[in-house]
Amino acid sequence: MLTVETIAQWMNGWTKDIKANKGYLNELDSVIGDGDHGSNLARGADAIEAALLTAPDDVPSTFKAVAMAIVSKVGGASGALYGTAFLEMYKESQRTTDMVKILDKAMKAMEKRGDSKPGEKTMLDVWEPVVKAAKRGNVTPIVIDDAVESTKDMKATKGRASYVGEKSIGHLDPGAVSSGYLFHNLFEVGLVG
Amino acid sequence: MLTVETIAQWMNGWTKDIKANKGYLNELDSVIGDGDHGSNLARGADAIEAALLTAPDDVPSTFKAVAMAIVSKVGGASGALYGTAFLEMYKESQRTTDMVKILDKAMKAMEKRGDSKPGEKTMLDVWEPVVKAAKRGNVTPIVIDDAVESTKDMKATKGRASYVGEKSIGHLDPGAVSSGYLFHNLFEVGLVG
Amino acid sequence: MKKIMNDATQIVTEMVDGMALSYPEYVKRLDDLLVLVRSQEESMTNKVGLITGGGTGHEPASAGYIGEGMLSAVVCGQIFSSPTPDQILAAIQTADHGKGVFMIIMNYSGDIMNFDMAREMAVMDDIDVRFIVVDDDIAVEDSTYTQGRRGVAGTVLMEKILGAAADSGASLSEIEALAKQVLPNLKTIGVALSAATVPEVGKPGFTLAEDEVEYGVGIHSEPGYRREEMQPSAKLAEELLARLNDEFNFTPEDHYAVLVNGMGATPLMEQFVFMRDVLNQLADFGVQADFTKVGNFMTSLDMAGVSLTLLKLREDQWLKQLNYPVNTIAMVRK
Amino acid sequence: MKKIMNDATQIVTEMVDGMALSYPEYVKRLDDLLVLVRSQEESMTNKVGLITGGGTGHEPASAGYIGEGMLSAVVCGQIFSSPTPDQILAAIQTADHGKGVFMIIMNYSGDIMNFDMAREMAVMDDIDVRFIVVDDDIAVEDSTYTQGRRGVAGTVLMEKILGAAADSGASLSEIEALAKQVLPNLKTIGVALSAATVPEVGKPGFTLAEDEVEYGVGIHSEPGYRREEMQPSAKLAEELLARLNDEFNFTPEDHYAVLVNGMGATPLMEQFVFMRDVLNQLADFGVQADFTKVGNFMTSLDMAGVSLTLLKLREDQWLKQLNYPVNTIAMVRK
Ligand SMILES: Nc1ncnc2c1ncn2[C@@H]1O[C@H](COP(=O)(O)OP(=O)(O)O)[C@@H](O)[C@H]1O
Ligand SMILES: Nc1ncnc2c1ncn2[C@@H]1O[C@H](COP(=O)(O)OP(=O)(O)O)[C@@H](O)[C@H]1O
Ligand SMILES: [Mg+2]
Ligand SMILES: [Mg+2]
Ligand SMILES: [Mg+2]
Ligand SMILES: [Mg+2]
Repeated sequence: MLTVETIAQWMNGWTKDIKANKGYLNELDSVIGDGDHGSNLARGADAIEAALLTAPDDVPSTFKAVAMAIVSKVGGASGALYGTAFLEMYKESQRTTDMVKILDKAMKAMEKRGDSKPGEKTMLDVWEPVVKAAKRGNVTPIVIDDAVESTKDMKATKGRASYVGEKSIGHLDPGAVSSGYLFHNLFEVGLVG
Repeated sequence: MLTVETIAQWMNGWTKDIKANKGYLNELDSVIGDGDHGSNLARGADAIEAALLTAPDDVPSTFKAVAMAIVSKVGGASGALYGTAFLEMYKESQRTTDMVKILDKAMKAMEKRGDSKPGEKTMLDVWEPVVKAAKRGNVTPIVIDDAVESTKDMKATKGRASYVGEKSIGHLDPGAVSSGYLFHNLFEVGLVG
Repeated sequence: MKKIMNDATQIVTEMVDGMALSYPEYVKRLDDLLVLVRSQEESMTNKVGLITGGGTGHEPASAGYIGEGMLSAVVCGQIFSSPTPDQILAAIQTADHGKGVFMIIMNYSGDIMNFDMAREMAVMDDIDVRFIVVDDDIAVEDSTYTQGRRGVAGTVLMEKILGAAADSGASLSEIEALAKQVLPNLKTIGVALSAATVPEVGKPGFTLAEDEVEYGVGIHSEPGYRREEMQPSAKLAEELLARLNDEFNFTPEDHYAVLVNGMGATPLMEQFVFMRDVLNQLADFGVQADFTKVGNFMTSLDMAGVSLTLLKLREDQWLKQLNYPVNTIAMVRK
Repeated sequence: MKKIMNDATQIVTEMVDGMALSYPEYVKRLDDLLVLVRSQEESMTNKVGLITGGGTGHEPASAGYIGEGMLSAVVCGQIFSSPTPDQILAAIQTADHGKGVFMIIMNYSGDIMNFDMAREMAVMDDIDVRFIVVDDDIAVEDSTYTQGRRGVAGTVLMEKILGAAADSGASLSEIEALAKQVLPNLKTIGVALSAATVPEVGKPGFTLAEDEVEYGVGIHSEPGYRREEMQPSAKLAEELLARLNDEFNFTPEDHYAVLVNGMGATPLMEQFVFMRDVLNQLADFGVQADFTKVGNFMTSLDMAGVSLTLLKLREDQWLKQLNYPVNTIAMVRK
């Protein structure tokens, strides 16, 4: 159930994964981008943890606290995208407690922010199949991993990775990997399935 | 005898030695100075050779042509010092054809220009013993070589080499070496002995 | 990696403080933010605010161009990393003097998204915000299959022109129109002799052999279009001008502004030698260089190399704006 | 060695041409000489001429400081090599507008001798020539057993002050007296992270390990006084300020001009971090920094490192002269 606690659990799992894999995310980004995706998110992870220490009152303000932590600390493309996603979750959670609906709205906001759609080798290539699966109620770790893996063979046409063009083929998208962590943790706390 | 031809012979020998040892002079200078003594003099050598192609009328104007070539092409400490020496030879050769007297005057002008005296690990440590020997009529290649060698154990207190202080001990002074070439060639054309 | 710093994670904050401490007559830091704003507030009264920002590591860009006749405020991100929207919003708020704010954004997806978020927030504050996305780097193919061309050193000329217009009292719409007019005439191409080392990363973004150069490299060590043996300066100039000619199609009597930009570690001596070759070759094309500048304007940390920017002067006004009085840390003109 | 150039033996000539081509409003080349002179001739009428020169490789010094309120002409030697007397004489002749010429010489034996020869020649032309020998580098022991201290980045502040005085109509004797007053209050000390590579030599003047710095290095890769492990910026500042304090004996309420000078390959970002540490530490001494500048003023080709110059402002007039309007390629102030 969507509560202040489950969100906090979800987030703490995600930030732990980000911090444990900071170097790996940087490495992935240095192959097709500018090598800072892990550092960017690690700054955000610290900020999210700090923000959740003083537990917010309700679900929307929990999303808002996370969004603000990301918006003010991450920077880069991923800061804007994840920030936009959580700001949208904040807004939508005032209307519904249906996590799938909330995720769907968040994804749409990200697409608009990034002026992009699935297939461009970005984090959206994880969001789209996972949200689709969530609608059908069949999210599994394998669905998530497959989505992450699917970015490997794509050619980047958005973000910094688009500068390397063809050369981006054969490498995972760093944002897809960090979104993979996000959904694995969401699955583990039972908010999607 | 001091003639346009003997001076030209002397100079051509000197410039040949300089150009053949450009790298060596640079190396010597890079140990205790700034590594350009060979390059500086090589520029002058080319200019001297060019100036002497159109043979000057008389001895003074030969010295003047050499002086001007040095003054306008060498630069650095050695340009000023050798330039001063040949300018003085130009002046003095209007009064006398005695090469020893001419050298003595040139040396004094250099001491004044450099505000230095023998013993400071400079080219003057070659000029002084050689001019002294010339006065007595006993210049030999050995006298010249000994003078050059004598700079090895000296500590530099003038010129760039003075910045390295104690560390200059154990290395030949590049200006002393190039003055050694000057006197070897002067001896060979028979202008001193 | 050997760098003069205390802590790689604090280098941007300490640099911002260093700028404010060294040049209080030009810039001051906004609270605890990584935002530098113009000290001479009176000079902004009744004028459109002009802001820019992005990752740092390009000094003197962009904070070095804050001052009368140029920028109102600059948002400093982490090194090579877009700043966050809350900081951009603060810059917008401080730059607004009732006439709205114009944002000069360099074309990187992170910057675009973060400036866009900030703009949305500012609109809620009833601040009129417009922007231009500078994409002068012709090294990257401009197609729908990429993020488009990058913003590089030409941005400085854009800032100069718009700064002059803002200072002369142009409205927000006029500035927007001017920016759109100038943009397609502004092109840059660079060549790298070595890559930059980001302090937190600790090693260069790529490695070139002792006798190699790479054409078309970006200002964040993005890969270029060709790597080859090092060439004499005149040949480098020829290659870069050939690429620019593909874009402009030089015609005798064309008028251009020419900017040679050092990437950070390349001495001015080499930049001047390169500019000599560029100007001689432009003269061979019969092209007029009416405005020429050489120096480190938009660097990439300790990268070695240069970029060459041409701005085709379609309007006489643009030359006047380039020469318009300016008073900033890195650019002063009476 | 990888450098943007065509021919190592022509690099100085090509640079001089590059400067004259890029900035005709500031400088023009004198005939076939390696002498750059002020373009705005009217601005020199009835004023004492101010010239300097020396080896090149220190750009923007010194030709970047030619212009109203600063230098009249600059003689460019080969890289790190004193110019020749005939060229210096030409600079003197062109800088003389009937009020005599003042030469700012940096303390290197080659420079002193060549400027001295030129002065002797000028005297034969009935030009009144005086000079100061700047020796601000405190790294070298000042004793009768050495050539004395070297002239380094402090020279730029000397040029700024004397330039202001000359522009204000000071006589040759007044300028000479001013230079002599300023000199003992001007001190510099540097630290190198890597040495410069002279193009014709092709390899660095010395080599430092990846974790080493050398204190007190000159601007021609002359050795310094100590080599040690790389330190954080604040520690480097502490070391250099300690040396300067030995000379000045800082007292609360002392007033200083502070110049942080990049050696060529050190990014502005690092220079600003360093200046922040310097200013914070000077504040701890209770010392006032009334004039502060950060940037590449007197470089050493592609050397990495910084120098720190302090000028004790004994006279209010000096601060006014530092802030006096100036219009040159590398320094402009309204
Ligand atoms: N326009 C975009 N739309 C969607 N995702 C994007 C876009 N641009 C970048 N991304 C995502 O952001 C990730 C890079 O984030 P990060 O490295 O933190 O930012 P930056 O690219 O600014 O350095 C990419 O791997 C990709 O997943
Ligand atoms: N003050 C001086 N008096 C006499 N000789 C000097 C003096 N200074 C330098 N020299 C001589 O000049 C030589 C260096 O010449 P060079 O390398 O061409 O000039 P620079 O030192 O300007 O680079 C020294 O080896 C020394 O013999
Ligand atoms: Mg990145
Ligand atoms: Mg030398
Ligand atoms: Mg980034
Ligand atoms: Mg020399």
